[in-house]
Amino acid sequence: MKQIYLDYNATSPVRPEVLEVMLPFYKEQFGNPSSVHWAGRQVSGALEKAREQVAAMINASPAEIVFVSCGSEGDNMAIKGTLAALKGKGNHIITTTVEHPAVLETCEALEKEGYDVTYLPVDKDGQLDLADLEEAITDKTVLISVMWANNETGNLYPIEEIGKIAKKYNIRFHTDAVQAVGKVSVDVQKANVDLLVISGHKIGAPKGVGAIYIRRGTRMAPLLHGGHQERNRRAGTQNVAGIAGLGKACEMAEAEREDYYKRVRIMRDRLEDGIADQVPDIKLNGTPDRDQRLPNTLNVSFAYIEGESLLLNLDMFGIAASSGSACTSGSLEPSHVMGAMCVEVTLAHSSTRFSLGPETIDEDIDKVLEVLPATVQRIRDMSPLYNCGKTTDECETCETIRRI
Amino acid sequence: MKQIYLDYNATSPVRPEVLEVMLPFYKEQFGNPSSVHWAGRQVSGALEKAREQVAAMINASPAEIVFVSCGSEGDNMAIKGTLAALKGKGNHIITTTVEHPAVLETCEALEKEGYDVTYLPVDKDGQLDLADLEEAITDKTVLISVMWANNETGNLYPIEEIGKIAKKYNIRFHTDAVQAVGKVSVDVQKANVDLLVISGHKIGAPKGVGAIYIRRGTRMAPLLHGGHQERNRRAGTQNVAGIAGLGKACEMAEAEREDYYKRVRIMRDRLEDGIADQVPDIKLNGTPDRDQRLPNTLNVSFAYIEGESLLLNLDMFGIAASSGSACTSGSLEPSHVMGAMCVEVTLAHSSTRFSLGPETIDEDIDKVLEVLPATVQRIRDMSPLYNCGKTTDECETCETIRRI
Amino acid sequence: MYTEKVMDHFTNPRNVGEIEDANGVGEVGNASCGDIMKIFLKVEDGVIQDVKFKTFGCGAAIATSSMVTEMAIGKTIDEALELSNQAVAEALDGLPAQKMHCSNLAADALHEAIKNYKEQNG
Amino acid sequence: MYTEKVMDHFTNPRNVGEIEDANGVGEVGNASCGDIMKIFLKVEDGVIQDVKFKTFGCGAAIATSSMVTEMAIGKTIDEALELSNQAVAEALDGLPAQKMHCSNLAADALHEAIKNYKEQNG
Ligand SMILES: Cc1ncc(COP(=O)(O)O)c(C=O)c1O
Ligand SMILES: Cc1ncc(COP(=O)(O)O)c(C=O)c1O
Repeated sequence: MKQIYLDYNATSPVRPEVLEVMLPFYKEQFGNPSSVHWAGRQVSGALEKAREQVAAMINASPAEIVFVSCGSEGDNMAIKGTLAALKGKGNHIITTTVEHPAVLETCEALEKEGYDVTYLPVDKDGQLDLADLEEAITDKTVLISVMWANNETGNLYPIEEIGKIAKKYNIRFHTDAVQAVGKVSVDVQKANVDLLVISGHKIGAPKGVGAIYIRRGTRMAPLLHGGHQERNRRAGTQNVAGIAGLGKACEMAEAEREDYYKRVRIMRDRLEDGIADQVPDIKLNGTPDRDQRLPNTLNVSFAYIEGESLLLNLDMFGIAASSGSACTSGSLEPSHVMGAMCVEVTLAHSSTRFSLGPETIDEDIDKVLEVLPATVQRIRDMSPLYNCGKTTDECETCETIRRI
Repeated sequence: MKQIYLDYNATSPVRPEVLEVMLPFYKEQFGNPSSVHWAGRQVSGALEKAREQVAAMINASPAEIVFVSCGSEGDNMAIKGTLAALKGKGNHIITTTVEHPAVLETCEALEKEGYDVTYLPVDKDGQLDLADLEEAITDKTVLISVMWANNETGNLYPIEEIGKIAKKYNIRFHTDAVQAVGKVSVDVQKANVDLLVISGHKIGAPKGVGAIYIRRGTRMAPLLHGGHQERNRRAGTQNVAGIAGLGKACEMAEAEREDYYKRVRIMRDRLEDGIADQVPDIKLNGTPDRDQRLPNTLNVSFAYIEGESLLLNLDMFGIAASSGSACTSGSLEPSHVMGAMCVEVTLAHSSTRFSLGPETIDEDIDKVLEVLPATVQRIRDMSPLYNCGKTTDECETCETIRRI
Repeated sequence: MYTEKVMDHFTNPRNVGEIEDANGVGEVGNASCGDIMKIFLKVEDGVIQDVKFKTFGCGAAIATSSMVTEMAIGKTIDEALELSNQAVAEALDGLPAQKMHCSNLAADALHEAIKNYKEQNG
Repeated sequence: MYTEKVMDHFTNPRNVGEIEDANGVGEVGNASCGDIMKIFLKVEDGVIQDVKFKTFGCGAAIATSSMVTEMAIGKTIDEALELSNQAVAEALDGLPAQKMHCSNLAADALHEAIKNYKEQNG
């Protein structure tokens, strides 16, 4: 059976060109980049090359790039490193209710330590009101953290405008760009970003490597203390192969970005339209304005059915997607992003994300559109909620699924 | 020219069997282990297999193993995670003056936050006096952190006895076993260790992966907040390929350990004896009792010459070693380990470490013994300290090179 | 994650549907947990002659629902009252730990249906 | 890390040794930094006829020592006093940043030797 992978926002395959760049560092070129001898010299250049490649993708300087082990580490470092470095200045963070757990749970942990956090709400389409942001700013605010693109809905946030506000109030600005890079243009200068985080495995590099952009002159406490690697900003022997792969992946992603956007968007739009045409009782999660969404992401709730059972049924056809259902999140509650958008709780459990990637082809979309309607119907026929007279409207309070 | 790598304590090549285990996860098996579909299921088993392999090496249960990105992260997590979790209990840590920077700098950072740290001294051979340890314990002591084996000298520390003391006073015990595993027997039960850290790239796995053993029931705050990976103990999509490689490397290291010990020790002893025979004015750094040292490590100071220039000269013969000289440490001061042992400052600058590994062969040792005496003499002839009437004795105060 | 038996019952669930003239109906679950199970019974002379289910929920919820209907058919209502959620999970060769709490409620739904039957048929 | 010129001077250092009848000797450096440089001069009629060095230090220390001897030979002592550490580093096509502080002292050692010559020879 042909496998159809539509879960690129979860992770992506390593691109063959990336693996090729990595392999020598698992073989002859195994040295520690801190070593002065031949084995060290063989690899230290690879780090600097990768630094240039990553920097080029986001319009930064190589010296502003620090390699880390994943997007989560980058987000933790951005937030904790800022608060520790700016201890005297203030204790207030502004973020949103739709951030990735790497940001949200970090903020929650900091609340327990006595920091103040404002979680900006979103509307039912998942969008922010920047007036809320300006209102939330106090003279104790030291950090604004807003993701560039949401991993579940694909919603894009107005990073340039937020950058302007941050600049106006002279507040440091962090953005989690893990889902944005390679899909839309990301420019740290234009957006006036101080800290930006990316993760390799979302863009064709391997799992276990990421990077944080730290604007020159930004005072940060390290998250990992120890060796003098990464100019004392991140201890630990560098993951040379992974870093070289990340560099190559960034170079490729940036070179192909515009073409990729066009190609993947056509397929995503066709999937979105096809589902709307063929499956009744669905709800789009995220903004209906497709220009304000990542080109590869579609999040839909299929009323009356639970997400995991839909996923497993699609899986039987070789189709890999993901869900905001509690059953796939490792927690007992459905996605906090659905909760933040006030999606009614059973609809939240039925939310299903299709995320396309560079290897997606037209036939994959055909297959989903062929299989999905009957599959949804089959599960609906099993559901006590279907055709029982009750409706699944948007809830009033959303309390059950709001994490904050 | 044949390359002779004698810097295994810095890093080791990935073993071919390990790379073979890793490669599928860069190709077809690229899924996110948290995903419920085929792509996730393909890889989640690999994590659990690796957890078993790592656990078996140190006599732990798989559920007690958490994968991290490097030894430094493990050490940071062990120490910070303990202090955050035991905040109510106390604020005092006991460690040693010869720990790796991942422990020392973490402790120093915690001192700035108001924690108390005792750094136990070592004698001129680098050994601890356990009476000092017992004396240092107060009712505020929440953590003892002592490395299993020192990376610069190879000295082994009396972990079982320290474990007994920790148990007697009911204090949590962390050990950095990065240099110990695969070389000597490491058993968390026998040694009564609560937290133990290993790093992949020291034992034939790739850079960018490590593990921490957390004894069942040990309360820990996470260092990386976010996703529910690793049972909520370490956020971030797992480095599946690296983890699978780490598992394989642990399995191989443990299976080969006793044979390896014998084989490498014979070569190391021959190198040690050969240098002592052929090069005058040297000083062994570390304990002269070879049973109390790692079997693969030899640290020698060649009086009157500076370490980096010796390294570069050896490098011209293809020989890779490392040095405690300031010039190779990225700081302006020579090794803190030499400082802690009261090694006179110019001798500290001349300290040179040869660390052997599984791929080392007799001919490598022959070559070093052939090349080294003349090379040392050549550099000595250039040195203003050589034959100038002054002696390089051990210093009295050691202040210049003690970091603590 | 799931055993073969779970996947079998999930893929080919037994006894899906409603019983038009059911004389016992039970529903358990909670939308916010993402699991709702409804069981329909046809009881004659104290013996369960027919059982059907409808379930909103994950793979485990559907498999346990299917399994409980198979286990209940032909049993007396007193025997059926002794069926536990644990027994259903065991009959499926086990469930993932995180599924035991929310998704393993099929026996409860069955018991609710029997209670409903008893209430109706005094 | 090091340029080709640095490696050349490090591998084949020029003018290593002592001058028996030197009329100017200078030493700079600090053992705790790991760099000590000693320069021996033979000055005749205000012109540096011969220079030799001995250095304890890293690759950069040895290369700068070697380079400064090459640059000084044949110069008048006044010209030699204008040689800066920076000029020595540049003549080597640059040094790594972390080496500029401790290991780039060869011109200072030369100046010390000239000072010593002037003191001795009024
Ligand atoms: C004793 C010891 N601890 C910790 C580390 C840090 O390991 P890593 O480089 O994987 O962070 C090392 C290696 O550099 C080490 O030798
Ligand atoms: C928006 C966003 N931020 C952060 C992360 C965390 O990245 P990683 O899994 O590399 O830690 C992810 C991916 O899971 C993400 O989608």
